[in-house]
Amino acid sequence: MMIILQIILFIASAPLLSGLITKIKNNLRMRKGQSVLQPYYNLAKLFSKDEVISETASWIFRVTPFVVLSSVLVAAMLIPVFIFVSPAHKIGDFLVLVFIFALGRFFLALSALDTASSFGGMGASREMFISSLVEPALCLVILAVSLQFGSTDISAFSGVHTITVSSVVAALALLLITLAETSRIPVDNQETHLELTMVHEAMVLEYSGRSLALIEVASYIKQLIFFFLIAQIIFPIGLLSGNLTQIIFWFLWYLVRLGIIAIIVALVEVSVAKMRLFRVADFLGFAFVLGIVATVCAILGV
Amino acid sequence: MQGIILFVLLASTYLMVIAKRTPALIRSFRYQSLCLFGVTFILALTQREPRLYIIAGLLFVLKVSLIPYLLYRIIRRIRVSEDLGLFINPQLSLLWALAFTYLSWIFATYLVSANNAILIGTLAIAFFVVSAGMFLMVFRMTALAQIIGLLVMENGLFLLASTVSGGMPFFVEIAIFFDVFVSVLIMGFFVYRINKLFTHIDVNKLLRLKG
Amino acid sequence: MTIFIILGIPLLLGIGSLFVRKERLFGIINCLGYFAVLCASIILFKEAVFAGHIAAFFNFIYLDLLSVVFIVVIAVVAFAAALYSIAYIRKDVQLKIISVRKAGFYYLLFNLFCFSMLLVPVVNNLGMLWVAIEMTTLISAFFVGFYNSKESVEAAWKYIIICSVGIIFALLGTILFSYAFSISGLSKSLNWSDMVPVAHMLDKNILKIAFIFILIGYGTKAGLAPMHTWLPDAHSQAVAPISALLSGVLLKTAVYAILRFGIIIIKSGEFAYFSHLMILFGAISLVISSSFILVQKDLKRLLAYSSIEHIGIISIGFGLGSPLAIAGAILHVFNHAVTKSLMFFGAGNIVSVYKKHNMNAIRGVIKVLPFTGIMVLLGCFVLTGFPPFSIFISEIMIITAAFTNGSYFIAVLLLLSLAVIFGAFIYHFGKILFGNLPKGAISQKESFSGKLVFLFLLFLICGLGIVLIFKYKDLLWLAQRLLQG
Amino acid sequence: MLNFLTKNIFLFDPLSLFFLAVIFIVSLPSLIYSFNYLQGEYPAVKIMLAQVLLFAFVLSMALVVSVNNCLIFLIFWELMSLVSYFLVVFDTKNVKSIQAGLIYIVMTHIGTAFIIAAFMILHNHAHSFDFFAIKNACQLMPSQTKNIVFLLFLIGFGTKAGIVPLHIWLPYAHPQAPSHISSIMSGVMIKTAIYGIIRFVMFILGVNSSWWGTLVLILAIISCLVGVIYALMEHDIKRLLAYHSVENIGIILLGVGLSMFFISLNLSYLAVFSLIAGLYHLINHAIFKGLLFLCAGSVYKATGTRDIEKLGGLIKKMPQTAAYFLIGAMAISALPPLNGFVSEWLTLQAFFLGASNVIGGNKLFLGLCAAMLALTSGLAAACFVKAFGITFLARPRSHYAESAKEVALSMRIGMLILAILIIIFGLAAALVIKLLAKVSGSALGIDISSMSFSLNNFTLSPQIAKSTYLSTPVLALWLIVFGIIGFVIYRIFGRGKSVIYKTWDCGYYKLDSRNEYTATAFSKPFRVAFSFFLLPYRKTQKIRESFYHIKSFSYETHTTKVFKKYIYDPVLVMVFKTAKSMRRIQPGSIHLYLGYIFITLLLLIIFMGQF
Repeated sequence: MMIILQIILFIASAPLLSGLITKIKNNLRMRKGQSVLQPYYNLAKLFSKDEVISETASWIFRVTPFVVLSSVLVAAMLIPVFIFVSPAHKIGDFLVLVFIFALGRFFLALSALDTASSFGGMGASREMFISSLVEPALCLVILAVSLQFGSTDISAFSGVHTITVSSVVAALALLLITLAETSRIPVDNQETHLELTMVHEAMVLEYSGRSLALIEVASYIKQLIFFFLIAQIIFPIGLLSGNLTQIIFWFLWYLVRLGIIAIIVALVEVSVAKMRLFRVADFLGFAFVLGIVATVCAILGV
Repeated sequence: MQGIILFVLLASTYLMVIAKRTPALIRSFRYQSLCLFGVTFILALTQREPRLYIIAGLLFVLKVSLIPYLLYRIIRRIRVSEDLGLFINPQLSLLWALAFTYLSWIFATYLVSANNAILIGTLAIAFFVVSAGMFLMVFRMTALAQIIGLLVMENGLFLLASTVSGGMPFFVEIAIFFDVFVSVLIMGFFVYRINKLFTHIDVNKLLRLKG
Repeated sequence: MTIFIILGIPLLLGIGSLFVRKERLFGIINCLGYFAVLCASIILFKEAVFAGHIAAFFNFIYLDLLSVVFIVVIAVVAFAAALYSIAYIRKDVQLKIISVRKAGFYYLLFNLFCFSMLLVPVVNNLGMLWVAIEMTTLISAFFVGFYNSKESVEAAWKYIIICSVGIIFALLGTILFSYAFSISGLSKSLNWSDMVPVAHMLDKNILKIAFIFILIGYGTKAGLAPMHTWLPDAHSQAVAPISALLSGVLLKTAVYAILRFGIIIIKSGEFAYFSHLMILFGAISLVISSSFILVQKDLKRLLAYSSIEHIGIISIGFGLGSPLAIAGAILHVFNHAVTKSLMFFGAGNIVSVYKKHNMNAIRGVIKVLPFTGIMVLLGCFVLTGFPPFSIFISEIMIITAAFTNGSYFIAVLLLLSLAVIFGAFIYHFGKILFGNLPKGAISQKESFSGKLVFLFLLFLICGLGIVLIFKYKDLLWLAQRLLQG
Repeated sequence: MLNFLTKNIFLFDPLSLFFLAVIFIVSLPSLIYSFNYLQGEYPAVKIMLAQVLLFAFVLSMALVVSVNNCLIFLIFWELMSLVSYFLVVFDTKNVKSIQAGLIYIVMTHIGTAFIIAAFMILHNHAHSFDFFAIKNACQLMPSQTKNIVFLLFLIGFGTKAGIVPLHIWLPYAHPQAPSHISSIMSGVMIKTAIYGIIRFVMFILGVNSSWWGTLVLILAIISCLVGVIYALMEHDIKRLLAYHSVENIGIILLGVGLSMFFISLNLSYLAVFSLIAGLYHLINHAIFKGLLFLCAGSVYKATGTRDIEKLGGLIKKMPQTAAYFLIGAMAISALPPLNGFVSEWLTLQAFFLGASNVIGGNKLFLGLCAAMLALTSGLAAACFVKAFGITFLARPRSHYAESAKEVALSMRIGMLILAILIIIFGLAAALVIKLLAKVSGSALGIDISSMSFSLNNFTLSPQIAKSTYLSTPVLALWLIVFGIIGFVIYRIFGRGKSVIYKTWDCGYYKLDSRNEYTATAFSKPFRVAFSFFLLPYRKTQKIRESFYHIKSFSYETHTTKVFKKYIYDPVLVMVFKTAKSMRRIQPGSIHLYLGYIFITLLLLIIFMGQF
């Protein structure tokens, strides 16, 4: 029961996070900005719109939104948000999470190629490039974390109440990875449709209407999962089951943590420039090095 | 007596080494074979063995008369230059020959216990003749020179055989004679062919088959 | 008495060839004759295995296991060559490359050649051994110069001169052996059977020097590098069936001669000396031949260099001297003879179609001559020691023996050069067998007798490998006794 | 030495049986596939020949993994190489095939030379070629010898397996064989080399130093990365797959090497676990690589080209083949819940568990290996997005692809069987693991009765890990459930209707296949990122009409084959140079030849005392 609640809450709150970041970004830029709820409006609008499907597209194109969504939802199921141990934790661990995201990405890239548009190909190529470079760094982050907590199970993070150097560094690495994975500056830019710079947006360029809505939802949820994981590593507390007031308390604490990370991300986004694609390798190389540092710290026990 | 003959033999070998023209070479070969005949004949006289007489006779018939005759005939028939074609000039050849003589002597002393001076001398001469034959084959250009070189080597072997082990068994000796004769015939045959196909008998120019 | 049949048939056939004027008919008679020789040689082999050794004709003939093994090898290859000659000579006559008279001459020489080779392992007297080997040279020189072209005459000249020089050194060595025998105060004789029992009493110093001459002398004939220089010339220019005989058995008769003297050396207690020299020359042959094979352009020369390689392997095998190695080496003698014959016959067919030796001009053999092509492909793998064929077995025996002896360097050298040669062979034969046909080439019909000989040889190649697995102990037993006289 | 016939020459222990199973699992569908595949490609006689060779090939592989004598092993090993050589050069008209065959057989023969050397050294110690006799003798073997034997085996079998830098033959040979043979070669034959390593190094020799495992791990990681990076650059679909074999052999060897590593550290549970991971990936790779090669063969048969730049849009022409290829591509990219995912998860898990159980710097080493494995799997996914996307999706890029038709029945059946196996091996992981545990336990000689690797029949769970689970069936179930939920949402909440229209073309009036992204373009970021290794270079050629007017412009981009250019080519050049200079000793002069004899004689007499 809790798991369904968790997923529903997750889905429900995911667009909010995106809206929040946009809002913070706008405010930092001294603008008024759109409403925090704007993503919801967008989704509603998309659901009500007609959908255009490319004539060259095959069933891959049609099926991709569901695969992407379902993969993200399964991932969401694996992580314990409000409950101490996710009942679904026996399905898989942190590593599985990585592979599940890969599943969605694989299909998204295929669907991008499916439309015979050069934008799609470009997006797919860049996306696969970035994501393949993300993998080793992510792997090291997982290793650093699992060395501390003794398991790659995500639920095992809970209940550890100390913040170590290793986890801070790992969280930092994960933050960089998150920027890359959620197509944010300096790796990608969600707000532009300029063919030189766009990655994720180029991939989903041919999607419209409700398919696009599903894909958007999926990317919101993915973003939320990553933020949550950062929060979980850097503040490894707050996953206590208990009575209702406690749950509400922890829920608020959860929101606060996410908010902090959202602010950090927004700050990063407004303060750095978008990188050229080939410099992303250096950027992710930095994440990789941070991962090594985190691992070394974990080995040293600090 | 034997010593004198051996000395003449040595001298004739030196003559071969410095010879520049084919007839001179054949002539020296004839002298050499004659000396060999002398040595064998003396041996036959001292040992009174009929087989040695026969061998000496064969030596005379084949090496002194028949083979040189054949070689002369070839020269006449093919009508090419009588030059041997020297890779090394006579002076240098002589030096080589001296070196070979010395080496042969060392080799002979190594082989035989020191107290038998005559045996060592004969052995040294035999080895020298063999190496001189080899020298002719390596450093003279024409096909005829190579045939003669081979015959010279054979002569050296004959000397060696008759000194160290008193000659081979009789029928082997005969077979070897026969063999040498046949090989001269066959080689002569090929010399004709070479001359016919290439219009020369300088075997150093036979360079079609390489590597 | 079997031995007289073996020696007599070639002589009779030789005489017969002077009278029979139909080359095809005589070819068949010839072939039947050699089949008889083959059968007789196998009977002789059995006799010798039971009797240990056979002496006959006033001790002139002396046969032990070593000799009969070589007789069998000679008989097998001679039979194959005779079989192959039928079609080959007929074709040459039909194409007016040679006259019928010359075909008769061919058969005369063929028989004399076989006779002289068969004589080599038979005779007891070391001087006669020398005479027989020199005879083989003189007779086969005609085969080398058979087609009377510039190349062939050149090759014949080089062959006859180099081999004669070599063999003169061998005679020198023989004389020194007899000298060693005579100064030991024993009776004067050049009979091998008299020498071996007293080998340990002979002057070791003289024996050693004598063996150097023997090794250089007969080594020249056997094709051991660096005295091998005549070999590729002669083999590439000879008539195809004779190339097989030259490569397959002529070289082996010289190896046989070396072994005869080698046994005396071993008996005199100088095994290490014998072993080192044999291995040294084997190794040099391997290295030199492998590099020549790598960059060779002429098909028959390629095969000739491969013969040098295999002689090197055989020599290493005998040099190692353990029963396993000797078994391997003796097996290798047989295997190489059979396989190389097959390859030379194949090459003969190829050359007679393409009229060229140059491998750059030969392409797509497997289309033009499907049967020959497949046989050559198989033969190529056999020759380079690919399992499960026979040469692999003999090579692996020698390599095992090398490892067991602790001669790691030799073993590694063997493995390395075998790998190089393998690569080179596949490279060359891959190109000539497959690939696009040159313009105008069409599929050719192959004669029945021509096919038969390939099948016969292939049967021996494959069959022997299998038989040996069962008869392995017997082989080792044989090998142990082989070098005992 | 040859006296083995008196005894039973077969050995059917779990390891052998496992490999036999792998062989037949892939060979059978390939055989079915071959019926229609060969039809029309070759004349009837050649088809017969092909089937005979196929039979001989499978038989020789089966014998390789089931004999108990080194010598017989060697014979069948070479027989296998020989038959596969014939299959590689099967297309005798094609010069490429001949070249590929040459490279293949030479490399494999060199490898065999190393194996022979290793066997001989073992024989020296054991005085027997029997596996068990050698195993017993190995216990007393000095460790120096063991190290040498190990290296010999590693090079020998590594050549066959195609580990970098000995992989050079693999991308040439595998694509040239008929596709069903490629699938067996890539799927099974190179696995016999893994069998060799497990059997001879781990089972017989016994791991005695930790650097063995480290060395294997490093080589495996290099193989993974090199294989996948080259695959990314490749446009020939079969060659691309061949490079992926290099990569996947690397992954398999990661499991094997890890197992060696743990044995030397006495971590027996982890050793068994890693070997399970390796073996699991082995069988998985056999299945999905077999499938992918069959699909590639179908594509080739239908279109007549293997260049993916000329393909495209095949998903509409050949829907079934496309679906099978997709399944294979997903499996090889380690996407859940298919089999490749399971084994890669196991391998990663083995690294992680290892990292938490070893001490000090080894932790970091294992971690870095794991990270490289992750990078590999990311790159593999990218590569298969390229392979599938460019080949099957979008518009046809040439007439080759336009006229394609779905392939015949037996080919589809062959592919279907393997596709189903992929799913089965993905979902039934827990059951498979139980079997593999027995295999790896017996191969390592470790008692596994007290070890458990799975929670129940659905859930994998390494015993020594703290609550680490993987349940592919449940995962698959939830994926489907959420997919359906997504679909329901799509249907219920979405009000709009779907319109089929042209792809957005930025106002450009006619978008055609020339506007599509190409495979070269797709791999460009990778080419740039890995340029330090790939050393790309461009060839541009302008054909001018006049100085001002360029008529046509051609542009090619290539990558440098580093290993070929800097290792193999120089060695070959050197060998040939030496051989050529050696050839000068025989210039045809008879005088020189006579001189050789004389000099040899003199030298021998002078140095007589040395012998």
